Amino acid sequence: MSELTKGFIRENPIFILMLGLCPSLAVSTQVVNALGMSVGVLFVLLGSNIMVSLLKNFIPEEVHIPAYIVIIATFVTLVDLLMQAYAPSLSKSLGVFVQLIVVNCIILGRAEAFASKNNVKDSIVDALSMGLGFFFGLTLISLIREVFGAGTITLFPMGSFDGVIEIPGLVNAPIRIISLSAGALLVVGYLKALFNWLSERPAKEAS
Amino acid sequence: MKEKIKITSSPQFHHPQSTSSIMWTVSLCLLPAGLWGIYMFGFRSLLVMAAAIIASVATEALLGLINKDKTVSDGSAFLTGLLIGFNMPPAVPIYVVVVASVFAIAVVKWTFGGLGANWMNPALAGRVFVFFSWTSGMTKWTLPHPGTIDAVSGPTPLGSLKTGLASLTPSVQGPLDLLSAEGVPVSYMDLFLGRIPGCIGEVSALLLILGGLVLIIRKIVNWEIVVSYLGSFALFVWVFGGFRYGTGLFTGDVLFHMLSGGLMLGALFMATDMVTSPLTSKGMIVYGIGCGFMTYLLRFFGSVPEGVSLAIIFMNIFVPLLNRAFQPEKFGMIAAEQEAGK
Amino acid sequence: MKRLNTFPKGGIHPRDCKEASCDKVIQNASMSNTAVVPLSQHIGAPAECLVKKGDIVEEGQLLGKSGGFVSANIHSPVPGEVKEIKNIFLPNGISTPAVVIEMQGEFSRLGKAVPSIPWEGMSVEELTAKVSEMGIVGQGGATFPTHVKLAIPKGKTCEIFIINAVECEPYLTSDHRVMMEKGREVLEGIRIIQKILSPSRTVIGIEANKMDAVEHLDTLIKQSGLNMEVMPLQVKYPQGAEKNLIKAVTGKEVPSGKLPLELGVINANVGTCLSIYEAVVEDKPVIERVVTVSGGAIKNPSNLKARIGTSFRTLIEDCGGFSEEPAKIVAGGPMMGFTVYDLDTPVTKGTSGILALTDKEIKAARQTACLSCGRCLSSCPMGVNPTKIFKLIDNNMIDEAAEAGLMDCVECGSCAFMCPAHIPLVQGFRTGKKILRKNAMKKAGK
Amino acid sequence: MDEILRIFWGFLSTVLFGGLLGLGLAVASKKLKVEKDETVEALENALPGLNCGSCGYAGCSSYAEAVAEKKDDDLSKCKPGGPESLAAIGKIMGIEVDLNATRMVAYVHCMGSNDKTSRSFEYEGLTDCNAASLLFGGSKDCKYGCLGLGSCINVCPANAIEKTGDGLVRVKPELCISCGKCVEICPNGVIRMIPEDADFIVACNSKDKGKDTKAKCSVGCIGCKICEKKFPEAGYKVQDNLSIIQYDNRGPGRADAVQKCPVKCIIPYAERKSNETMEVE
Amino acid sequence: MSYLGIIITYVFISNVILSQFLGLCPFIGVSKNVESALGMGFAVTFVMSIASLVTWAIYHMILLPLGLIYLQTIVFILIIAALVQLVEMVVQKYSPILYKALGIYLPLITTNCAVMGIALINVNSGYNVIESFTAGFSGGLGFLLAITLMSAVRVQMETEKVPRYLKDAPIAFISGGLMAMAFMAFDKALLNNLIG
Amino acid sequence: MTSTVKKAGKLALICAISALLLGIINSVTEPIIAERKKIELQNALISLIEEGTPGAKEDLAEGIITSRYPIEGPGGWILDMTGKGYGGDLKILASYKPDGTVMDVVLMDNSETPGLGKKAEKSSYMDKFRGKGGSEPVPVSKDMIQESPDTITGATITFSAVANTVKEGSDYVKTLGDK
Repeated sequence: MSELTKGFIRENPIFILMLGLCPSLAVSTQVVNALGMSVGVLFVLLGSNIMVSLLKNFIPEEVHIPAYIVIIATFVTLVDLLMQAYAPSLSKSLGVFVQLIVVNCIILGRAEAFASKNNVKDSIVDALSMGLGFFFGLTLISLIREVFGAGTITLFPMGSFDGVIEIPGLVNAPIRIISLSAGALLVVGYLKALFNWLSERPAKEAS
Repeated sequence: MKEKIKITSSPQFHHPQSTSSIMWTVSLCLLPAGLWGIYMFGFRSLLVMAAAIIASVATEALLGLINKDKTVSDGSAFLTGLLIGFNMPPAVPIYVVVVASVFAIAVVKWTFGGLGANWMNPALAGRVFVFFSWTSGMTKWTLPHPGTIDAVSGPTPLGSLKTGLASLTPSVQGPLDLLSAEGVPVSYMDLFLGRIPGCIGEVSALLLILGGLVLIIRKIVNWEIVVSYLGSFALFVWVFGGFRYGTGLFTGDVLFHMLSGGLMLGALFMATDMVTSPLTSKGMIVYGIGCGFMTYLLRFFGSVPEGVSLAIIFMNIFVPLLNRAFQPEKFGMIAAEQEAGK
Repeated sequence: MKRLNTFPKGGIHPRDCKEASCDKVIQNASMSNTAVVPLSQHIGAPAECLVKKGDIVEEGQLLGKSGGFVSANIHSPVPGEVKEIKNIFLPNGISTPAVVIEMQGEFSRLGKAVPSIPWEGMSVEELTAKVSEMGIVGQGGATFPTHVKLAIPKGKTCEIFIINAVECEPYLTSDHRVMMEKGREVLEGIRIIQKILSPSRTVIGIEANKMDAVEHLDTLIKQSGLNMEVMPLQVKYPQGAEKNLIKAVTGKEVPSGKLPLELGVINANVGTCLSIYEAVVEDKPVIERVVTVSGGAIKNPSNLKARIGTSFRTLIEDCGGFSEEPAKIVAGGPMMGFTVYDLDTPVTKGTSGILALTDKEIKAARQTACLSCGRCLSSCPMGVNPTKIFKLIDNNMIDEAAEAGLMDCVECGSCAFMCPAHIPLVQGFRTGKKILRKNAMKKAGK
Repeated sequence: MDEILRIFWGFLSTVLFGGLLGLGLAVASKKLKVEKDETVEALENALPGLNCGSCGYAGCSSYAEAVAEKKDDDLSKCKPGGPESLAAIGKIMGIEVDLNATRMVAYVHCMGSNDKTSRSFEYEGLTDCNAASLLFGGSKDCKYGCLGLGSCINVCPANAIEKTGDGLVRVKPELCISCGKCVEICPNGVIRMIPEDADFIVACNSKDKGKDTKAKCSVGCIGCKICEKKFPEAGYKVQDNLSIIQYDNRGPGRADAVQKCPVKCIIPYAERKSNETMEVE
Repeated sequence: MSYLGIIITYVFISNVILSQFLGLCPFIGVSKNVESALGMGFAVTFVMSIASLVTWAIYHMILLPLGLIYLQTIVFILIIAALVQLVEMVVQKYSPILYKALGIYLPLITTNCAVMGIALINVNSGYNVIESFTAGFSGGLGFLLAITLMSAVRVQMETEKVPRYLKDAPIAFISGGLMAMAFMAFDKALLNNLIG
Repeated sequence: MTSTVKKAGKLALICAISALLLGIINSVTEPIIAERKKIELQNALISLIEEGTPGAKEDLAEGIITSRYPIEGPGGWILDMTGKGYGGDLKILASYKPDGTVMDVVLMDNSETPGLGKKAEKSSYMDKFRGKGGSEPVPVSKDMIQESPDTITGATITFSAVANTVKEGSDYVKTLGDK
């Protein structure tokens, strides 16, 4: 169980391991994008972790990085094509960042650091844990950025609900800079500090 | 004899200036310009200034409490608040002022460890933060109305200039001419004395220059920065400032640009902030020229009418690098190198 | 008018506060009943103690013998009985053994006329031996043994001999008075050194706030047709620092990390010249010196000729005691001097002044964070970056601090004087140097 | 048909890219190979990676290098890593190591808090013991005790030292990583390492004569030798007017000496460790 | 767009780090001292310029004519990986000091989103070969500028009393945020006014 | 040497499998994507006009205008245009009355800053253009639509890019005259 939850705080890929930052910041202007991105990353992470773990004895040492990259890129392209076909609006709003999942350090990092050394079962658990951690981190960032920076929370439109929750008071005069690049970096900085504190606390309590 | 006598390391006596005396002197030198602004723009501007100062000082006190460092009395938070108040339009919503102050003190200053540790000017960063967040609130200008209560909105000279330039007619010879054509005529004297719309503290060039001179004489403000900033800006304006009016090289209206907007406030009081300006004279001069160039660039080509605050915080980024590049020349170093070279 | 020479980089202009004592003629100080004579009154190894408890010593008797290459002899300032040998703290914070002598018996020299010894016939070796024997050290404050300084290593020559009569420390007037009252003796001392060093040029550097001394010495030199010149200098602290004085006088910079001899320059303090005269001509060891007692809390600021080992208390009482409660008692000048808490602290060869400063004079303020104002940089006469070095030391990055020029610092205090944040920069540099030395020793031990 | 052709082209070009890349890399890695010692890598993994420098090297990797190249045969230099690292290093290097060595922790050998020691002046300046000790050895009259300004706190990589609020500092033994940095920085040498399972401590560092110590501090060891003489087998030894406990010699009477000490400067370690609650400044 | 326009755009207006968030990992990781920041900046500039050229050629000469755009991601990343490996080996062989300083971050250029990002942006913007190269080169310059400025700030912060939990990475992000705010001075309007 | 070839071969094999897999997936998704795009375009075209039906596509290469669709019935044109936005190209569809008056505008593919430029996707954003272009000029700067310049960066650029594109389309339609 702890293996599965480690990604939330203790080994949160975004805030503690500092991996996969670029897409987290770029697509975190709206919650819906963060959700879509997380699903994509989770899928690729699962797929590549499984494949790398399966093929770990087949892939020669000298070419392991390109081999992993090819595997990851395959899954990314898969996600990209599927998204374009079946979730066009999400694909549109994520834009080029779907393709950039390929260079998301989380995936290569986990392939290299975990999947290449562990069996399939553990790799799946690791992928799930990291993927969920990424989901958690990204949603947190996007929630803060959208609420303060735009005064809204954008989710999927369902039925009569157009997918946008407006925060009274903020929607008319949001702190717009939070939704811009400067705000993203500031938000991540403070969240990182918060997570530093959170991750150090249990260690202190234990002693 | 005292029961317990003081034992300290040398030197045993000290120059009379201290951190807090510097902060309060600067605040005092700013005061006339601030009072002028309040006189020009009425009670509301007093409210804005008070909000900025109270929010800054309260944030500083709170963070000082958390960090076990009692720094309110050194006056730096008061000065930051005062400068934020100076940089606000009279009709700005109060929440904007408060956010600017809290951002300045909490994010720009205390995140890095409080007084002296920040690398960006807190007051200006606070202003830019709210400017990009609530641009419409930050561009609500009021016409001067000394002695009356009714505040009428009206554009700043630089703002009118920016919109005017978009639909420029060839007959216009310079900024003053253009402003007359736009229906908002000003004279150099208006600019010099501060009878124009603008931020509360920036309008009176005269009082700012007087305050700045006192600080330069007391060596609280480095003349290197002031001279290189104003000098390079004037040079750029003079040489290239006429282009947009089609009058060619060396025809820019230096006087208009020197007196308008926040240039005097910026060059005398903000770019010269000790904490965020370079340490050595050479560094200061490069920094000043950078500020001058950026101000020119943003005023003449940028999407905002005024460029002083952005120019200064942009150059703030370069200060750590400038401090590395322009180290003081060590005594005997050249001689030692010659020796080694022999 | 011709612009006076000075060093170009850095430097400060503190209030000089000399008016209280600059016209006071040197008086003989009282002697306390017991003299406390520290065995380390100089830079370098402490002297080896030659006496033990209960010994009877004479005035001028050798108490401590030079304990190494860089060391100096210590003589008894008074006749009497050795009461004990105890460890005391000197104002510079160093703990050293000291001989406590209870005064008794006859003074062999005091009040007696001494015949002058003709020195012109003596050889350079004899003269140097005399300087060494009489325990002469640099009296400007650094207390570097003079005989070591005068021993020029092979292959080097002394081109220029500079007499440091700058007295750039505020309050202090002892050198000024010595020049005014003992001008002839000083010049004679200089001639002795000229003989030892045979320099091609001899310059006496005096700051322009002592124009009377400039004129006085100039007249004396012209009268006797001596081969030396007096050079008035701009008033600027720390002109008395060796390297800065050389820069001011010759316009040349001593290479970083090198000694002045690299440029063929040797310098000595005015007081040292007087001591050399006394040692050679009057056969007198360093047992007394001129001390300025001044400061806002002293009733009658004066210049006193005091025996080594006399307590500060005695001298202050000679000046009428305190007029108000002092905030600090300082040994030396206010820029580089040390505070003391014990008025029984003895006068040593390096004690140029005793200051009792009031709260109003010291202008203490709460220390705040560094504002990066750059005043320390612009005031530093050595052209280093004090704020950077201090911050590095403060963060235990001693090696980086050394790289940034920590060892170039002369601890003149200009930076800390100017610092509006009242950061004790010099204390930081001393601490850094201490740790650096400790680390170096540890490394060498390995 | 077109579709299949396109898939074929894609297939072919990717295979070509991949093949060429793989070939290039395989060749290049052979030609440009820089030998990286596997032992070094393994050692680096065995070390905690704090880069604290307590081993005397610039960082964990340089210590690993030194060990791997057999330039340094002391495998126990990494204090923070403790027995775990030692075991791992030993395994890699194929050397048997004694894992039962007790962990050493730092201890501040001074109880001279502000109310127990005399001072003769007011120190003003840097909050740093080394700086203060340059001025008459600090404001406490005892020149051997803890100055309490916390130079050790600043150098401690484990945040294991805190001020007690009454002019002393204290090491939290559970956080101490035995790096010895505090021992090194302390100007008075009042911090010394003791075994974690120490029973008693002479909590004083004063080498002054008994009379002088008594005048300066009410809890200072006066070097009276009662502990040494009355309990000769208990492992107390007085040197330079200071009683030192020998921890590898825990003879009978060890605890009795505590009662006999006239100034009560011998204290049980456990008491000091857990029961003492101090107000943190 | 003119070449000058492209340079200004990618160095200042759409700075890869400060406005597009590409290449943040090395930006945070290798900016602890100025020397390695410069090394990393130059390495990225070099790889980025070359990668822009090569990916342009592959895209326009192979992928587009053969209708293989769906293989874009996989092919681009392969090329970038190969280039980076090559640079890494060369640096390791010929400048061990630089290699030691850049440490594990050199291989990270592979996953430096900036390189891949610029390659994709080039293709999406329909740049010609020289424009692509210019964009790649100035994107690298923008990275170099940002990381150098950041490293100087971080070195300065090392001796300041930054609150404990904000040390290192958080302070780097927050500094980056403030820099991004100052870089907002540059925008498309400024570019349009400047070069028409 | 053989081992080197073998290693390279293994990588090539992985590449091969990937390429094959992607090729197959692509052949499945491509028609779906194409179909979706077609429907989307058709929907967009229909949404742009109040009456009549969009006619057949005519490809053009006149500056930024890539293709045009005649409106059958009341007349007028729908133009498919590409503008330069903040984050890249902006694909814009706009319908015009024969006199150049804008009927409606939609933004198709774009990569604008979400939350700012992205707002341009909302239909209310395009209200400012409706009915302009004939007798009234198309607003090209924010000042002309009597609104304070709320944001300086992304949104302004997107706005002026859209505005300029729409204006150019209007001018183009005017040159076509009554057809």
